[in-house]
Amino acid sequence: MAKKSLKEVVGKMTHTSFTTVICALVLEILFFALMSPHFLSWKNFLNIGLYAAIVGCVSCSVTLVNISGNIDLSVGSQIAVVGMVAAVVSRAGYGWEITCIAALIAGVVCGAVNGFFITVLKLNAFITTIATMQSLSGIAYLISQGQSLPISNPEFTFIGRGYLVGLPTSLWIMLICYIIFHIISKWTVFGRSIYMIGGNTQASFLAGIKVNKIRFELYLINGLMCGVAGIILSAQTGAGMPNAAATYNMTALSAVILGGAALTGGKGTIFGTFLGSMILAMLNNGMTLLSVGSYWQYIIIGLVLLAAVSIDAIKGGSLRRKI
Amino acid sequence: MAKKSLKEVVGKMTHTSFTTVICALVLEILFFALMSPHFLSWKNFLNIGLYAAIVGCVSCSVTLVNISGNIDLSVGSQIAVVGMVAAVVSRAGYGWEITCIAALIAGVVCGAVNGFFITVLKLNAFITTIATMQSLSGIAYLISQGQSLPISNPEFTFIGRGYLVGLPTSLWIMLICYIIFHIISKWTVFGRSIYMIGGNTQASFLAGIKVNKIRFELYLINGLMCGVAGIILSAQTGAGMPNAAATYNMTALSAVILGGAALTGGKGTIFGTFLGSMILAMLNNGMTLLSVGSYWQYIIIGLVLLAAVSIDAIKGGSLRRKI
Amino acid sequence: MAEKYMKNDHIVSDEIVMEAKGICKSFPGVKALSDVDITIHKGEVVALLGENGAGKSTLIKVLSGIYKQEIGTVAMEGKEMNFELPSDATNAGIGVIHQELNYVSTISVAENIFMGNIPKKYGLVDYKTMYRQSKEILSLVGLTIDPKINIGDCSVAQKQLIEIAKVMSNNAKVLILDEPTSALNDIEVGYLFQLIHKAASEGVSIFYISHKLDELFEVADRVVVMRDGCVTGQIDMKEATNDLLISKMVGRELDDMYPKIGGVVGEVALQVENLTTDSLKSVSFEARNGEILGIYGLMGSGHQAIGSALYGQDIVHEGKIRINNKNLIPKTPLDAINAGLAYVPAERKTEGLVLNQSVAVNTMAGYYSKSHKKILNNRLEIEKTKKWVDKFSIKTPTIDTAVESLSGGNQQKVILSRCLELDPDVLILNEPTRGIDVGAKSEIYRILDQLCQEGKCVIIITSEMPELLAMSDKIMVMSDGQKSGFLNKDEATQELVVQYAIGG
Amino acid sequence: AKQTEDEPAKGVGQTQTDVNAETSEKTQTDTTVKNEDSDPIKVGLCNINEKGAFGKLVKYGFEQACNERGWELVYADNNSNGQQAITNADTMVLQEVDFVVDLNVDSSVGDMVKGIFDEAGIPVLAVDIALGDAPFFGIDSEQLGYFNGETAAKYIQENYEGSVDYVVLMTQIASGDEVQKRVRSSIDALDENGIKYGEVVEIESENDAAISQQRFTDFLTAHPDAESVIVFTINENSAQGVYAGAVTAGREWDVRIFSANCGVQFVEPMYESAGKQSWVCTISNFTELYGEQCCELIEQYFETGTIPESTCCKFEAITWDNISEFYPEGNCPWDNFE
Ligand SMILES: Nc1ncnc2c1ncn2[C@@H]1O[C@H](COP(=O)(O)OP(=O)(O)OP(=O)(O)O)[C@@H](O)[C@H]1O
Ligand SMILES: Nc1ncnc2c1ncn2[C@@H]1O[C@H](COP(=O)(O)OP(=O)(O)OP(=O)(O)O)[C@@H](O)[C@H]1O
Ligand SMILES: [Mg+2]
Ligand SMILES: [Mg+2]
Repeated sequence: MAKKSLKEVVGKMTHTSFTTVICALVLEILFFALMSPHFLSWKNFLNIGLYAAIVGCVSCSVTLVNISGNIDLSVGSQIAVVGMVAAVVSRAGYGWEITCIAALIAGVVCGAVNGFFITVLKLNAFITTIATMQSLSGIAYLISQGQSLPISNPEFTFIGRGYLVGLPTSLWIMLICYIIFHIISKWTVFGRSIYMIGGNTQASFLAGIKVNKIRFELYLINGLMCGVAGIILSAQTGAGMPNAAATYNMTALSAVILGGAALTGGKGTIFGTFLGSMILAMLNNGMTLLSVGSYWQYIIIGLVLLAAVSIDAIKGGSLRRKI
Repeated sequence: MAKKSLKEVVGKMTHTSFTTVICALVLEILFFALMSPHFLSWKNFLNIGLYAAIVGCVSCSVTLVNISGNIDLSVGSQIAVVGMVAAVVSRAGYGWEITCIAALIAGVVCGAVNGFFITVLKLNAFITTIATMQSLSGIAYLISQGQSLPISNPEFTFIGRGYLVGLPTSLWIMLICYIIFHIISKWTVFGRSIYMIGGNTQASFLAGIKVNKIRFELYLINGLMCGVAGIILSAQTGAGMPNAAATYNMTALSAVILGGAALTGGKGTIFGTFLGSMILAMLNNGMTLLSVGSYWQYIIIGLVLLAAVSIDAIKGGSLRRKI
Repeated sequence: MAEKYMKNDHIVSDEIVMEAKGICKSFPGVKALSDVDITIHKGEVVALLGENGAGKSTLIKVLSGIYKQEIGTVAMEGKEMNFELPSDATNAGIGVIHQELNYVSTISVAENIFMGNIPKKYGLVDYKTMYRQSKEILSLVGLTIDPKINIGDCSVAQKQLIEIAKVMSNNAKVLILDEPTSALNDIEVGYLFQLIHKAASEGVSIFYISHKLDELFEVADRVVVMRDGCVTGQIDMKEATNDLLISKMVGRELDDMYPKIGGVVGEVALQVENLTTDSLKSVSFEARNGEILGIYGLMGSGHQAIGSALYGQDIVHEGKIRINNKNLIPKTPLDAINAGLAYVPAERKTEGLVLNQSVAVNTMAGYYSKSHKKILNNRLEIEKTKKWVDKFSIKTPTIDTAVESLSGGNQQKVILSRCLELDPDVLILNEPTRGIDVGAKSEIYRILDQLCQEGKCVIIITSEMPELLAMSDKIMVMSDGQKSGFLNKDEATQELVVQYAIGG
Repeated sequence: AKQTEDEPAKGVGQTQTDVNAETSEKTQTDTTVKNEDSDPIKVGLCNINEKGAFGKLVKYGFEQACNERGWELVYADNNSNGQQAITNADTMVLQEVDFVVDLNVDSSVGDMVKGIFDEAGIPVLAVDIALGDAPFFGIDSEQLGYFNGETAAKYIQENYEGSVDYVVLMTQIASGDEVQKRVRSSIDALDENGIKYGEVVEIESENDAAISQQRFTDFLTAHPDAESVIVFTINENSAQGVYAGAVTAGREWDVRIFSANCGVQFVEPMYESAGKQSWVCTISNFTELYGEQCCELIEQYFETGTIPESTCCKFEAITWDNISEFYPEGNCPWDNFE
């Protein structure tokens, strides 16, 4: 692409409303850097990246699902199922490759279930994924009979805890996912079609876009990314835990919203989501460094989310809008 | 109203698609009656009613919120806050009246917060209530530093488990709520306006309906009903528990969906929601009688929800629809 | 009138390009098409004419693979077609502009043009080519906008033109245009007709649907008239007259399209002084009882903003509004209603009606708001709704029928009923007959005239010149957010109005 | 996400007892003792939840014990939800059980649950969390914490010459103050054994390994100098997280973990590493034996009409030295689950 002047770039940013989230990020960094001497260290940066990876990976595909005008509230449960499958397979003595493949397949199967109901039976995505959220969570418990299952294969746990070329493996995975999804969303016909479907499903259908196929594929991809996230989670903690992933739903969705995607579809960027997930990860990390109690963390995360969307809304003239 | 022939009534029912949910209810009752000798007893019927009361009360107002085309994902957290407030006030030695009033005020305040962001700043309801869900839940924990607070005032706990004229007080409260909300939705201009706003906000606004006011009031009412539910919950359990209410979000929403309301607004009935909440309450009760473990319950509730909406969708020709 | 368009002088060959036989299609409760036969020749422009709900849109949706006919065949160049998806029809060389605009407001103009057909290079989107080609395509319809901007920032007319450009550029063998001009002004319509003539002379066959009869004389070679899902007649355009078309279409003679008796001019009902909003600059005018004031303007001239500003939709920065000698700046539609205003919005489906609610509910919506009643009154509701259904002969099975299943004209009458139930002093109608068939149109004009006779103040905001000239007692012309001209009925001519409208 | 998980807690105001000691005998108000010749005895079990190893082991233990005795087990899952606990109590009454064992969700709802059973005249045994004035069986958090502290003190004396940099307590506030004694009273033991330590830091685990891991890693980042950190965790989940966090930070050996509860999460890696891991000890209360121990109490009730007011379950510090004695490889209770 041609070179762009700073003004153009900033203009584009303002337009796509990254400003709010970038300001928030900068303020956040300044605040925590002032409050904690450990915040601005390389080591801590790696920590943030390490733990951002799980939500980071899944928020990539959640962004696309949201851009397409759909939603997936079952990612937490999918991650739990994947983690349990990984644990069971690994404990059965299979190597890390088979474990990963099995986990990814489990993720894709979960995604296919959602996709089936949403694109074949044309159920409302919200309702479908509320239902699968419950069912899949039950299945995760069922797989292990409620137990947490330790995974001891060091090659597998390396995915979560190991380092490659100076960076944690899981951070690499997250970065690669963001890059891939950025390319998908900006530079592929598939990606552009997602925006079109989200913006106007009927028009896209009439223009010959295979709406159902793309939606189904999006749920498969989302399942796959839950697979990746589930692998990282169980590799990091060294166990498959049926109840560990419950919060990821909301965190991934919050990252996407902070990143400026419209839940009504047609709008959103992977880069925005990346910024959103960084805000949340740093918030988590900074508050722990400052020993902020966990209730306060809930309150603050909610407030940050509200503040970010409120600022965007007020900038967009919401106060003057009559309805 | 004029008398209606059976055919008309049934026709109307079929139209508003109560058939699926009524069939489901009948099948469910038959199944559990066959499987457990205890199911079809008066005492068990009362147990079901007791259990259903909390979700029942809050699902009334959630139905209206959904009909208006909005959503509230924070009811669980609101109920938790209300329960904690009730506990704190009761433990400070105030009588049941003051406790109830304080609890209801707490609920209305929670509702007002949601209403403010949604109708004044015009934020997306989904995003707002995701955020307040987290913040309010944090606040519920903060009130007691995370602890549960027992309530010993017998007049207060009477609301939960006492009997009035042969029925449990909380069952009475639920029935009255259903009747009031049925009347609101069918017989008042306010109720009519809710359907219109949900059907087409812009057109309703242009027809002179005070869209924002009604939406705001709906969140207040929803907060109030969270207050009622929170009172019943803490009176039934004899405690304010910051973490007890997490599941009510999904259960209330599931009841509304089973009852045939469209999350996109404009469609739904209080009677449908009543049936939906009965299905869920009986499911819970029946499965407990059959000693079904909680994760099977998750799986089954998810499947019932999927089955119900799938049947409705297939009847509506979803399989033939192209997008 | 004819001089504003290019002459219809292309040659039609005998070669049949598309042929549909015995098409039947029903929706629950409606037989939308029964046994329809239609053919089109190479280079021919066939107009489809019919009342609202006659089945025109349904027919073209069958032809373009959106609906599947229950019985009947569609053949192209002698080969039977079996379209499963709209894209099958596109691939077979059928290009469609639908009645409802089909664009994605959140993406660029270029991507909208290339939707479903994005150019690729090395497997990735080739933005450069896309933007370059978009510019060329846009220039076809005289648009010079930047293809990178979001289409959501374009006006309705621009969107319509973009859609036309997009379909025209696809080298289709058969073009179908379903009411493409309902949002266009005369100049833009001129562009469109040039394009149609050019395409036809290059051998493209065109189905053209419009409720504006005068247009048909400009473009069509042949008119196929439909009524109640059947083809009721085919007329060669050379032999057609206005009256013939109308009588074929509505099944009876329509003696007077624009019944205009007029009322006794009375008091000033509405006085506007220096009204300034985001899109209006210090506009002043007055409207009297017993009179119809017509407001005209080109796209973006602010003529529609007058309606929304008076009705409390827009924020008024400055100015005075007097309704029946009471000063008031309405902040919401309800304020306006309480002050004695009623408003028929331009977009029937998105602004006017709650489609899934019944005729009665829609009719009574304003009444309850204005009367501050809290409890519904079933008996009153039935009584009042029945009154309007009878008065305007609204065609609906029952008053409990959802308005979505009514035809456009009847829907418009429901909105009118809702407004008149308010017993307003001033009635403002924004595009009162957009997309409505001539029969229904004439009925609405009759209603407006009757209101005028009853001494009401009526304002119509319109972009339809014949309607403006025939119905208005006074005409205000807008340009660039300002009043650019004010004419009495007797001095108004089309030329003069256009001259004011383009700012002259 | 924050639930009172598989966390046994002893209610406020319980008198402390020694291991397996039976202090004052308590006579139940209702002395109708089941006639064993007629229908089989029906024992109701309201389990805390089945979302963790704890609940599964409890259920498993009761199934075994009741089977052996030919008793009918009526089972319900409280699902960590106060309202469900109440409903389940009602359901137990409906099913006319002869005796109920209730693993309460939260001591604050105990009075209400107990009231329901009292009204129906059904005797109750509370397990791990107090249930009004019902007789109690289970773990004594304070004692457990103290015991864990003593074990750690010994370890510190042997390995760190009696002095460590930090003590971290992984809490789970949602379970109430009483349960927190399971980590907090370990400090008392350290003090009484003359252990020197720097700062004591409490970190909330939210009963989630991933959260514990993240927060503990952040702790290590904030304390780069710490070379000897003793961690007491409230359960296995948080220990799992702390352990993973230490490994991830590359500082496994700056940390030693002493946890509560013993299940597959502790035992397997222990065998895997042949004892060479920084998660050195867990206090097991042998959940799988709860069923047997409770059924013995129930038998005692049916014979005598009384039951001790408080009975402590047995517990043991499991380390590499004794693991094969209590949890032989391949023959642990969970190995018998299908
Ligand atoms: N999707 C649908 N579901 C049910 N009925 C429909 C549907 N689409 C059209 N109809 C009905 O089929 C009939 C034909 O409608 P169609 O839209 O083809 O009319 P039209 O001639 O295009 O009218 P207009 O001039 O108003 O555009 C009408 O009675 C209409 O109500
Ligand atoms: N809310 C607004 N803020 C800023 N500019 C506006 C706003 N609304 C309209 N405009 C601008 O004001 C001008 C007049 O707009 P308006 O929609 O009133 O035109 P119109 O006469 O109705 O034209 P059309 O034929 O497109 O319907 C346009 O240039 C438009 O872009
Ligand atoms: Mg049409
Ligand atoms: Mg306009």
